[in-house]
Amino acid sequence: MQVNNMKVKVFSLILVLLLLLSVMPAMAQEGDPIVVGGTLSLTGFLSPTATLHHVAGQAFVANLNENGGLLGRPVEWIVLDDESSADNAAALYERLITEDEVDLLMGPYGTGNITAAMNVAARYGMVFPHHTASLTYVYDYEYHFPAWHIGLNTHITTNNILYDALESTGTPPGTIAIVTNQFPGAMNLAFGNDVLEPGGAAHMAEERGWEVVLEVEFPSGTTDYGPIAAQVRDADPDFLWVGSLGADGVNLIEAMEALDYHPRGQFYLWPTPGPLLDLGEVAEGAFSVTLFEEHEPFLSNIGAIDMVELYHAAAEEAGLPPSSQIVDVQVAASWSAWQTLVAGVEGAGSLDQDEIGQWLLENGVDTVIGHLAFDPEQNNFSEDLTRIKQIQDGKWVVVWPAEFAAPDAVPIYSADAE
Amino acid sequence: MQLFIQSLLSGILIGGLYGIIAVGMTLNWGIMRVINLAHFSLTFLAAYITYQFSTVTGADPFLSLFITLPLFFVIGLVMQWFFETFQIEGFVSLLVTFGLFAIFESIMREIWTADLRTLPLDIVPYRVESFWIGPYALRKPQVGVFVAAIIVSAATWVFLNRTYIGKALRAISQDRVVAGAFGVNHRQLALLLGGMMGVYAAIAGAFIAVLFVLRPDGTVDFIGVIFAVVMLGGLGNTVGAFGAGVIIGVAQSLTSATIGPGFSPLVTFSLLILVLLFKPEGLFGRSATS
Amino acid sequence: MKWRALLGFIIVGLVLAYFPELRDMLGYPRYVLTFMYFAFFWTSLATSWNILTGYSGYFSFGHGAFYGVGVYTTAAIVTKTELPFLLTLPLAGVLASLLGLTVGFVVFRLPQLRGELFALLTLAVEFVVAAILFNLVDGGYGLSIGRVPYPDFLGDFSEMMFRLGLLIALLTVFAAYLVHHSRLGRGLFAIHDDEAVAEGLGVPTFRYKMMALGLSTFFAGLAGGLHAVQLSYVDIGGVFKLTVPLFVILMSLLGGRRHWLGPLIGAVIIHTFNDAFSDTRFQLLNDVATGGLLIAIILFMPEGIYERLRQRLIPAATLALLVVVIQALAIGGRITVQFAVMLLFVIALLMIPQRFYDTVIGRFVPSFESVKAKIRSGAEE
Amino acid sequence: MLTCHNVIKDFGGVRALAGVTITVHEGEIVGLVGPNGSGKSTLINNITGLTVPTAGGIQFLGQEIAGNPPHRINHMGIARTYQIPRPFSTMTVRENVEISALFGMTQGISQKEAKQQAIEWLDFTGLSSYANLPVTKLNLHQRKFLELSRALATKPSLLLLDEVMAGLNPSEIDESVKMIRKVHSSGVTIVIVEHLMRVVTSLSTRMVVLDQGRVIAEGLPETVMKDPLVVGAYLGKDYA
Repeated sequence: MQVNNMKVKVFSLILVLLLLLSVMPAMAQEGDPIVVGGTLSLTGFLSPTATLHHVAGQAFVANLNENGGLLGRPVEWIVLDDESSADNAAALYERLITEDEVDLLMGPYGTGNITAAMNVAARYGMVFPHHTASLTYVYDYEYHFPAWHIGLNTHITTNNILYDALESTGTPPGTIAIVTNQFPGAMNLAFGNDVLEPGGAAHMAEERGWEVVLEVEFPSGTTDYGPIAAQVRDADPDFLWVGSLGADGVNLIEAMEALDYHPRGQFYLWPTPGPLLDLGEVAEGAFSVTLFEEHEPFLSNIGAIDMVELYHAAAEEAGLPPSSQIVDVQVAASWSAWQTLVAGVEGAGSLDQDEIGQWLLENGVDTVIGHLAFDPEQNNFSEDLTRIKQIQDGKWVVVWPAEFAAPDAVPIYSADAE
Repeated sequence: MQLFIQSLLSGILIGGLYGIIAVGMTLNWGIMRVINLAHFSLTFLAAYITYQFSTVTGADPFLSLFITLPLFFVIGLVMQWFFETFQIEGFVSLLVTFGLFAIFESIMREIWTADLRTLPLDIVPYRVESFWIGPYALRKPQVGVFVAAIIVSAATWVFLNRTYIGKALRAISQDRVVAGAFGVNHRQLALLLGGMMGVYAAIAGAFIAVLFVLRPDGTVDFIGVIFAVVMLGGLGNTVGAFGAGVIIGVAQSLTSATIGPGFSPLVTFSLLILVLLFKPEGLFGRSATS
Repeated sequence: MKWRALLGFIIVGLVLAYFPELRDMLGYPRYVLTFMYFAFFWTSLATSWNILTGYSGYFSFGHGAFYGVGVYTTAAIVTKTELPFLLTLPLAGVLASLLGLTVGFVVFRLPQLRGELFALLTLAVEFVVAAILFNLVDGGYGLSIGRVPYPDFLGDFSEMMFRLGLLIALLTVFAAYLVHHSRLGRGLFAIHDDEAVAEGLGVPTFRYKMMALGLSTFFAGLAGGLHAVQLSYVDIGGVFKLTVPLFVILMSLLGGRRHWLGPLIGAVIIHTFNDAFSDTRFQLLNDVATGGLLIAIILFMPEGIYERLRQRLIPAATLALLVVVIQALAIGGRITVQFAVMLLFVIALLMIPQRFYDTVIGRFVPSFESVKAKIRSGAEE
Repeated sequence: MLTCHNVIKDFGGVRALAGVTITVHEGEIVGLVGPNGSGKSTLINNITGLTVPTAGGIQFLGQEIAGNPPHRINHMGIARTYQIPRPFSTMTVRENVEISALFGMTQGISQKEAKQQAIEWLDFTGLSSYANLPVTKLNLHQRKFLELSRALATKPSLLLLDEVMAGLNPSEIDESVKMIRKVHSSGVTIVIVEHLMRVVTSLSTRMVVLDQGRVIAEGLPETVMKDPLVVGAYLGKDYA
């Protein structure tokens, strides 16, 4: 028994030693650079798109440093991998703030991660720019700055923009089918939420007198889209609204094509751009949302030409597939979040979080996706900057609202088409 | 009614895909007692290589089988050699192959990035084409994988039940020591079986490259379903794996078309639980006892 | 014996609970509290898993189901009612436990469901629970908990999480300790070795398995309930991911399944690795190291670190201390990275075959067995 | 003290026990013999609750025990050993015995007492010098004695011994015989299944012969061994 006790004692001694060692203050790394900290989902189910944000952010920071950095100091971006999981994201932001003592934060990718990380930023009063959050109604923190600027009531406004585009053709749909991934942001856009006024694709369509003939929700990880495609074909709506993300759109289009069914009009919420374009002819005419495309008037926005050039080079170097080397909404949102951060720091002239936050709230910021105003009354969102794009002749072009449309581009849709 | 029959057909065909992935798993598990999670990784690695081959050369993805079949025979053989050398089987194999699984995934991510990869339609136009029976569509690549699954599972069954080597393999699965006493060289046969697993992974991989948008962690969409198929079919029973694949494919498809796609995992795994509780040897029995 | 242990646990608990107060004095960053909360969380999960699996040998792959039920219980109640979240924690534990007992009631009556089949069944249970919660509670929107109110005496948010995490971890480990040293534990070990023989010798196996499962799932639910608050945003994909059961298994295997301390050791080590290598520059290393470590442990150290340490305490500790000193003197950088690198060394040292210690180290440094023998002979004289 | 009444056990389509009726009285040593496959082990499994009879009843001390879980039957006072020893492989010799002391009929005793009793039982069977070794260090003979110690530590009133001597050399057999007599003289009723006729006939106070799941003879050893049915069962019909 004595032996046993000694064993336990020696053992606990070692454990305590190790623990003490682990909490010794990390050697402070005094240095010149301004450190920006953030996580991205570089592994796990969010990683396909997060990879684009990683490449875009690196390109932005490299460019920033080449042009004199921030407040005359170079900028260093620490990116940690949150493995597509909200609990990791929250913990790592805690680490970035309190251990690495980063000067500034950049948001992660993905609604869940952003929501979790924002709560941490709020606890420490850190300015929190972020690029892809879609649950607008839960973000009540005063210093969060959404670059995915879709308005508080995105479930109403975004659908209205789309439906206006359809009506502008003079042949709007009479019936509509809603198919959506059961992903929080997509569900919000499809069916609204129970916090704000009613909205969502289905509700807004009904308000216009269109009949909703089919509602299907499918979980992430669905491998067989055949039955969903068959239901769409049977319902044969005038317009198909798909709350898709990632590869969902491709899978559904292919499944419908195999049934020899071609929707008269179709909308895909957040497709990864590449694979949909790879479908060629089959995806022609598909609508989607965007905040930026590589043509006027977007190219006139501040920094847009630089972004396009820099991103092309960076994406090619990173070995992304060719279709992911063009700038679309993901990259532009990332870029504008970085622009927001930089503008805030330069406007405030310091790294004080309150000064940066207040400056941004007062002034807003001009970015590659246009002017972002931050209205505390609307959870720091303001106008919905969503534009509608369409695949025309194998390329994404913005078609609506008219003042943002590519030269000569108009929405092409007819409920009577064959 | 038309929706019902169309979904039924689509479920049957997708069952072929489940079957062809499950054949490799079930043999490894039933005969070598190795629960090989890395089989999923091999399948996806083969899919990525198929993708790479096709996009670089512009050739039909199935031509890549000339490369992947021998390559994966060797990879499977090496893997089995590793299992044999360290006597990895049963529960331990599940953990060891999970380690391999993680390593394979990070290698794939390193080479092909986490971004989505898909074969352009102009290389594989038949991906969205169908055979038609009246108003019902049978998607060509799904028909392909269905036929391949029948051939693979049937050929393997014949191999196991009608050839000397196959019978020796079955003897090993029942009692290694006794089989050894009758002069069955366990090690050589195990390596051969490992090579076969690799070949199955290569075949399944080619179809996955054609049918799906690839991402390095795409394997996770299949693990649960394939386990269900393997158990339902009976360990080591290749024909059973095919049959179970079809049953689960149909169950999912019909659930998806009637109640909603969100419920199809519920149906699949409830089915698995019921089988485990009431018929743990699988619906079609184990190969060892057949 | 048990009272002394209880006292020990209380003292450890009180000392650690005071730890956040010392932040200014010790000058450690606040993140240490979060880091340790996660260590506590994983300790609770791994230890609770081990109460069933390590002791009785019933290999559960579905621990995520019970953890997930805990997470969703707290998340759903906090978002949908005014109930303070502290009250939801016991409920989270109880609901998880009820689910566990229901599964056990059916499964433990079927003698064929052992080994891989039991593992697979529990995995299927996890998928089914996820699908049910997804369709009935979550609906695809996820649950956003935000900032929950809690009593002031627990400190600020990270201090509160630290203290509650500590409490749950201590409760779980203490339960594991008690089980280990009680009739229940003895019975479970017997079931682990040979269930039929154990039953024949009077061990009420069904009841004991149910008790182990009930306890195991209760603590998993409890830990999950608290973790919901840390997550602050809860969705099915994030909660029911396969990494939860796999990490829990990996931790227990690494630390050692036969001793109540094993999972704790494993949880601390794995969490440290994960934290140290979360920097994207180490990403490939992280994946390959985790995978490789898993394989290496199973091949070369199947009984886990605790058992190895017990056998080779003195040589391993000597070498480890040497590494610590070199590390402290020579290398700067993040402390968890240092710690992780050091742990890798120690684990590598422990994996060296016994023969090596016997022939090389044994000549210069006495083995633990020989010290033990010396003490014993001294005591007898 | 134990009565099996017309016990039938089917496995699938195979009838392993075709209506066995046996009574064991207190203080006896009953030798249960029969050729391979005659149903001896099946009968033991049914008595100890490992399997449940298809039909028929088993009474122990006046209570029906068929269908009870094995641990409850053990608590009533029946213990057994296995033909191939099945020690708890991760425990030491002493811990093996402790388990049964802790959970057997004496349940409710503290772990300390259990440890004490385990040491006593190991003394009884002469294994005390191996108490702290892992069971893997024991040879077959010692493992059989460990089985015995473990069974005894549950304090049974009826002990079922399943081929305790198979595989042992002559001197070990002699030791075992002595040990069984010692156990018997401590007041335990014994049913012994054994192939070695020399041993059974010398040990048993009464013998029961099974063949193809039926009792074909019963009585004093010397009379039973001359029964033509028994000779036939063992040597083939031609010799009967």
